[in-house]
Amino acid sequence: MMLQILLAISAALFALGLLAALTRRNAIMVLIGIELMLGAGNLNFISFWKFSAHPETITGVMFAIFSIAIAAAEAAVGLAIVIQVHRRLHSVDVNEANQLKG
Amino acid sequence: MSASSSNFFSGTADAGALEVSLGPHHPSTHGVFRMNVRMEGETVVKLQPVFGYLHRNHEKIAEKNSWLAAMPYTDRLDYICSGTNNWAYAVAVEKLAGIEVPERAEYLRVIVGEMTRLQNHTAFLGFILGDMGAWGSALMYAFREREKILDLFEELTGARMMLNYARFGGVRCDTPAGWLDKARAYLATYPAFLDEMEQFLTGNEILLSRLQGVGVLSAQRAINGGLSGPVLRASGVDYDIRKVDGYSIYPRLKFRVPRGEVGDCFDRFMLRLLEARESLKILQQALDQIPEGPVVNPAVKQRGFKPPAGEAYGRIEGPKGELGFHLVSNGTEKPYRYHVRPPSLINLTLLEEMCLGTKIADVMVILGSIDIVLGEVDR
Amino acid sequence: MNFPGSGIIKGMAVTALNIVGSYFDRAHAKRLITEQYPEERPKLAEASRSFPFLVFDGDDPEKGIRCVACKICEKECPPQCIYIVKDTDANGKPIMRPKVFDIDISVCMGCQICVESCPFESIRMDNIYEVSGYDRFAPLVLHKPQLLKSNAYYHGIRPTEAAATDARIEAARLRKEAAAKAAAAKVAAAKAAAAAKAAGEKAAETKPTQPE
Amino acid sequence: MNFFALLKDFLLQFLGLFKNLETLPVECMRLLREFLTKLGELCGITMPQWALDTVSALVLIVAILVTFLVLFALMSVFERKLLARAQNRYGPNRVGPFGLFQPVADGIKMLTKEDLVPRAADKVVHYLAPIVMVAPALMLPVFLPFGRGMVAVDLSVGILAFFALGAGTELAVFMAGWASNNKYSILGAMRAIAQMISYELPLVTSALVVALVAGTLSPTGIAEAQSGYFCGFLPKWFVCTPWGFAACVLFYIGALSESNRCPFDLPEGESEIIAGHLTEYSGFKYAIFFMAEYVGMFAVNGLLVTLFLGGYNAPFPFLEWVPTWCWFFIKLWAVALSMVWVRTTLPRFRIDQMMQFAWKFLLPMSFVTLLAAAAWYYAGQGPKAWMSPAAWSASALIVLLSYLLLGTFCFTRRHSATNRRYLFSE
Amino acid sequence: MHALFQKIAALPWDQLPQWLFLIPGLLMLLAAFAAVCLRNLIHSALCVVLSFICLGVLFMALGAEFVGFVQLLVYVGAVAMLILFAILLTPASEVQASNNPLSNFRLSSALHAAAGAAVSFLVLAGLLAAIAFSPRAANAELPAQPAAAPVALIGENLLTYTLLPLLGIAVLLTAALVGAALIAKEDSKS
Repeated sequence: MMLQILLAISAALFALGLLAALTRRNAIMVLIGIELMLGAGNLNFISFWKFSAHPETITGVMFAIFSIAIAAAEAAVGLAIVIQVHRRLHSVDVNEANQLKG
Repeated sequence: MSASSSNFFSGTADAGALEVSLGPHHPSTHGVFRMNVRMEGETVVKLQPVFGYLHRNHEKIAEKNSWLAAMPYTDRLDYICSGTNNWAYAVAVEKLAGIEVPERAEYLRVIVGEMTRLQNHTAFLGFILGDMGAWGSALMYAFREREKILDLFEELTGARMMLNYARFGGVRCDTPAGWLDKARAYLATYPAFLDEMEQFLTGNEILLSRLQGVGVLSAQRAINGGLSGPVLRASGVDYDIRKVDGYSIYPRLKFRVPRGEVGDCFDRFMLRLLEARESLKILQQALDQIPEGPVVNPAVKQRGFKPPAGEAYGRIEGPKGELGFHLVSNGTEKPYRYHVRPPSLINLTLLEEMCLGTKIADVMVILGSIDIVLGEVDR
Repeated sequence: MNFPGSGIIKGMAVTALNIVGSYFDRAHAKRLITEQYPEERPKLAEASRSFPFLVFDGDDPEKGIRCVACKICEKECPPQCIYIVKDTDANGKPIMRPKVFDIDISVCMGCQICVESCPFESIRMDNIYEVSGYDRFAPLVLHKPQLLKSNAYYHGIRPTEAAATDARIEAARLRKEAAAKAAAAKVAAAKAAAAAKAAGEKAAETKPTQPE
Repeated sequence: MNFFALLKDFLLQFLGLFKNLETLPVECMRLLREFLTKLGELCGITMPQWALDTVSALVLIVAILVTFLVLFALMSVFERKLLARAQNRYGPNRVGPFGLFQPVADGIKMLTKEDLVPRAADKVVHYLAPIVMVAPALMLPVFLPFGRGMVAVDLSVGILAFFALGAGTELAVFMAGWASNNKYSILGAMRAIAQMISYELPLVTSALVVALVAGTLSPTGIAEAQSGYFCGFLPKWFVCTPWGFAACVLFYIGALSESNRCPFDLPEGESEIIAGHLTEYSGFKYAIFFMAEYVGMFAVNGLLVTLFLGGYNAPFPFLEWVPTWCWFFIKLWAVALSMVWVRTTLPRFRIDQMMQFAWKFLLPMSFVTLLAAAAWYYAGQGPKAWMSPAAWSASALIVLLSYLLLGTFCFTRRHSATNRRYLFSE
Repeated sequence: MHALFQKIAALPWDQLPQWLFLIPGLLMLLAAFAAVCLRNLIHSALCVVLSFICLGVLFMALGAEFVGFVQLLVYVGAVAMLILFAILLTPASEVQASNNPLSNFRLSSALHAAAGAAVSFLVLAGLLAAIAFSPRAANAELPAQPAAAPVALIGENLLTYTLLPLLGIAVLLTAALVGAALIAKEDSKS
């Protein structure tokens, strides 16, 4: 029963992240949406580890730690790209950046 | 200086530029002085000094009053060194009227003048550290020593800063009993303070990195800008009016004139320290050789003083630079034209050139290193 | 030894010396020079000046006032902050005493030119420094009664200068007396001479009438 | 057994506690918990177990809050008095005996001052900034061991938790700078964040060095690792080892810049930009920023004492009779007052020099201390390293060599007062 | 009124700690929802930071306090600052006429938003259905001895079992660091 509530919460968080990524026009909000989705994934890892039969093999926890590190690196690179896009096109509107040239 | 800042800000504000108006009500400008600074990020791109907030119409007042009445107003020109202001005005009037000054008066003038230079350089050491954010501990040490000189002035002339001491052809009053010994005793302790200040500051890495290489001024540029005083000598130009004109009894006294090589804020800072040591040497010699005799030329009538018609320009080496008075007399009781050459204002004209390309924190240090006093800049 | 960071340590040593010094230097000699103002009053130097005051001899201010209202100080004062009105006696003839003598101490800058230009040694510099008031104009104009202070007070604040002034006044008085005596003697001598001459002529007159 | 009998009984027990000073605080807490539970029973409400735990936790939290607010109040007076003594003046001595009631006066002044909010400011963020600043600062001291067995939250990841919560201050500074909506604030906020981020790395790395040698991340474990004495009377504090001294200096510099104190008080560089991100704050919000800065400073000092100065251990064997929690507060005050001493002497860094100092000198230096600590630990085979000369010489060599190398590269290569010549003319 | 008190007192107060983790969970969802809907960029960024904090607290509530603190340190300390700096450095003020025909109709952006919402709602429904009907999730209960992840275990595991990923992460982080710096560096041309 408790595990189902936890999974429901992380599913909701994932859906909100997806909503942000899909509907918002500003590139930064898309990145925020991705961060939320990654957070939801971590929540799932930890909850399954919490209710696993023998929790001393802490694979779930290790997975969460590594995914946090990767998410940080991804956020850094993503935002650097956003700044460069802004410098080129003077706007961060996702629809604008539709040409691959230059 | 037209304070029209409208054209300054109307420039197109491109992305990074940030216009900031530092002052007139600002913690570290020495008095009411404003700078419109345009910055890209932290570096200064354009700087327009705006002053005139302390203009009291000093020269017109002097032309309305009698010759003697202008003397107390010269105290308020550069209110930190009123001793040298009075002296410069007296020298100019004596050159205009051809008055002789007795020996003891010359010695007293040199003693008060060099003491004024000493306390001005001491105050400067304190101010520049306050600008860099040293929380005033060095400022308090400097003011502790300066207080003792001001106490000596109070015993001699009656006021700590507004001395009103020089008169045409001499000085107003003789030294009270025991004053010379007290002065000798105090000046004997002064080198210990300068050593403490030197040990306290010149080795300090943070201070070195904040002062060295900042606000560099080449000797040629300083001469063209008409600079004078420690700022000029810091850029390597050997020009000290005490040696050039040899006025008063300076040719008799043995002292040296330091000058720097690079001409940045650190050189100006060290110049003041070295000049303070030279002033100490002068004071020791003057205090030993002072003769007895009258303190003012009895032939001169102070009240209703009417110099012959004519024109004269008298100048001395003030702590901030060449302080000169240009006086025109038409034989009446009131000066026809009375003009002051303010060293602070003329040293200030090169401020923007020194500040371009530096950081906002450096602008404060460069302004501090020129050592301006707004009373003299605005008159 | 100037390894990196040694300058900072030397600077810290100076401040440490000051911190420790301030606790063990009770005699205020070198370091802790703050005066706790309301409790410790500042010891003013004898020559220190703030605002002028009028001197009067003896103990009655009105009779002993030295000022003769000659208005030289009013003319000489650079910021023109002295205002004098001459006194008139019963039937309107002006007499040599000020009826009104105001000094606006918010304008006065204590430059002591009035003391130098006063030929009658009647105005001197005081060293009071607590003259603030609760209004901008009225309390800052000192009228004659507030300005008048006795010569004894003057001796109190400036012993040497007061003694020198009294000596000068004494010498001037003696010189005047001597001059007066000399003048009186001269007048007496002139009268005597005149009398002698008159006596001589009378004698001559009487003598010529006898020989006819 | 009415209320007053209960009170009298507990007061007698309280007086009895003073016989053994060492365990005084712990016994007081226990006594207070018993008193509260008995009071609860008196009023007839039976509390489940978790409620009892929360009550005891609340008692601890209130105790820590009170101590740190008293420390903040005293520090604001002692800082001004020590600053004054260094500047040859007295410092506040008018309010109360020796000026000790000055914080009360300051507090009242701060509370009665009008709390301005600029019209164009972002009201919500402007209101939230002080809260986001002071909340983590007040949570930090929870992880510090005040005495043997006296730690509020004994986490095995205490050090990591400390830095995790410490990260909130940068966010608060940004919110304050952004919400005030004026030029000076944005400049100040940018400077503050750049400074905090670039100085957080040396801070965390030097804490890592101690974790490496002590083998644990929990503050009590580290404090225990520093108890005991080597060669007779010298305390086994980490600051006495070469790498420990270097790491302690780096941590000290990091602590100075983390709480925006003297050589690094660029954000409120009054001589340049008025009060940085605090320009638009006044009244109670400014008092909260002020409190957050001081409590944060005490917390970081507490960590420095725990990591390097042996937490609650006595410096010499013959001084062991002094209770352990006294040692912690004595050292805490020593480090705090030394920060004031630094404040009286050093001028402020310029922004680019500060960044250059952090990235080119502090960071490589902290990696070198990591290396030196490892050399010390493995050359001396673990805890026996305190006595083995090989360990000492290895780590000392590494630290000194790199210090001189980096020092010359960073500081004196370009600026040295000696290569300046001044000519004199007759 | 008295009955109300009785009913409250009868609630299973002693198992409350088990369900305490709901509070940060709900707060996180609320904050995430606010972040998505707010127009002002800075406000939504701050709401995201609030949801990261609540996620960290949730991890601690679930026993993995090391992950909770790492989450706090990494997201609140670093990623939040990155997002706020990015928002600051890209002033969205220059919204000039975009040359993309689709985006300048009021109607089209609303349509666009509705489509996105529909997709995410579908995904949510699918996930919830999977959770509700999976038998193992229904009757999963806490293991015998409580699951704890002490730092010593994590540290030892990092250097033995998951050594290769640790080195991989090291390389990846340095590459990301250098890459981000290079991309964001102001090239001389502009």
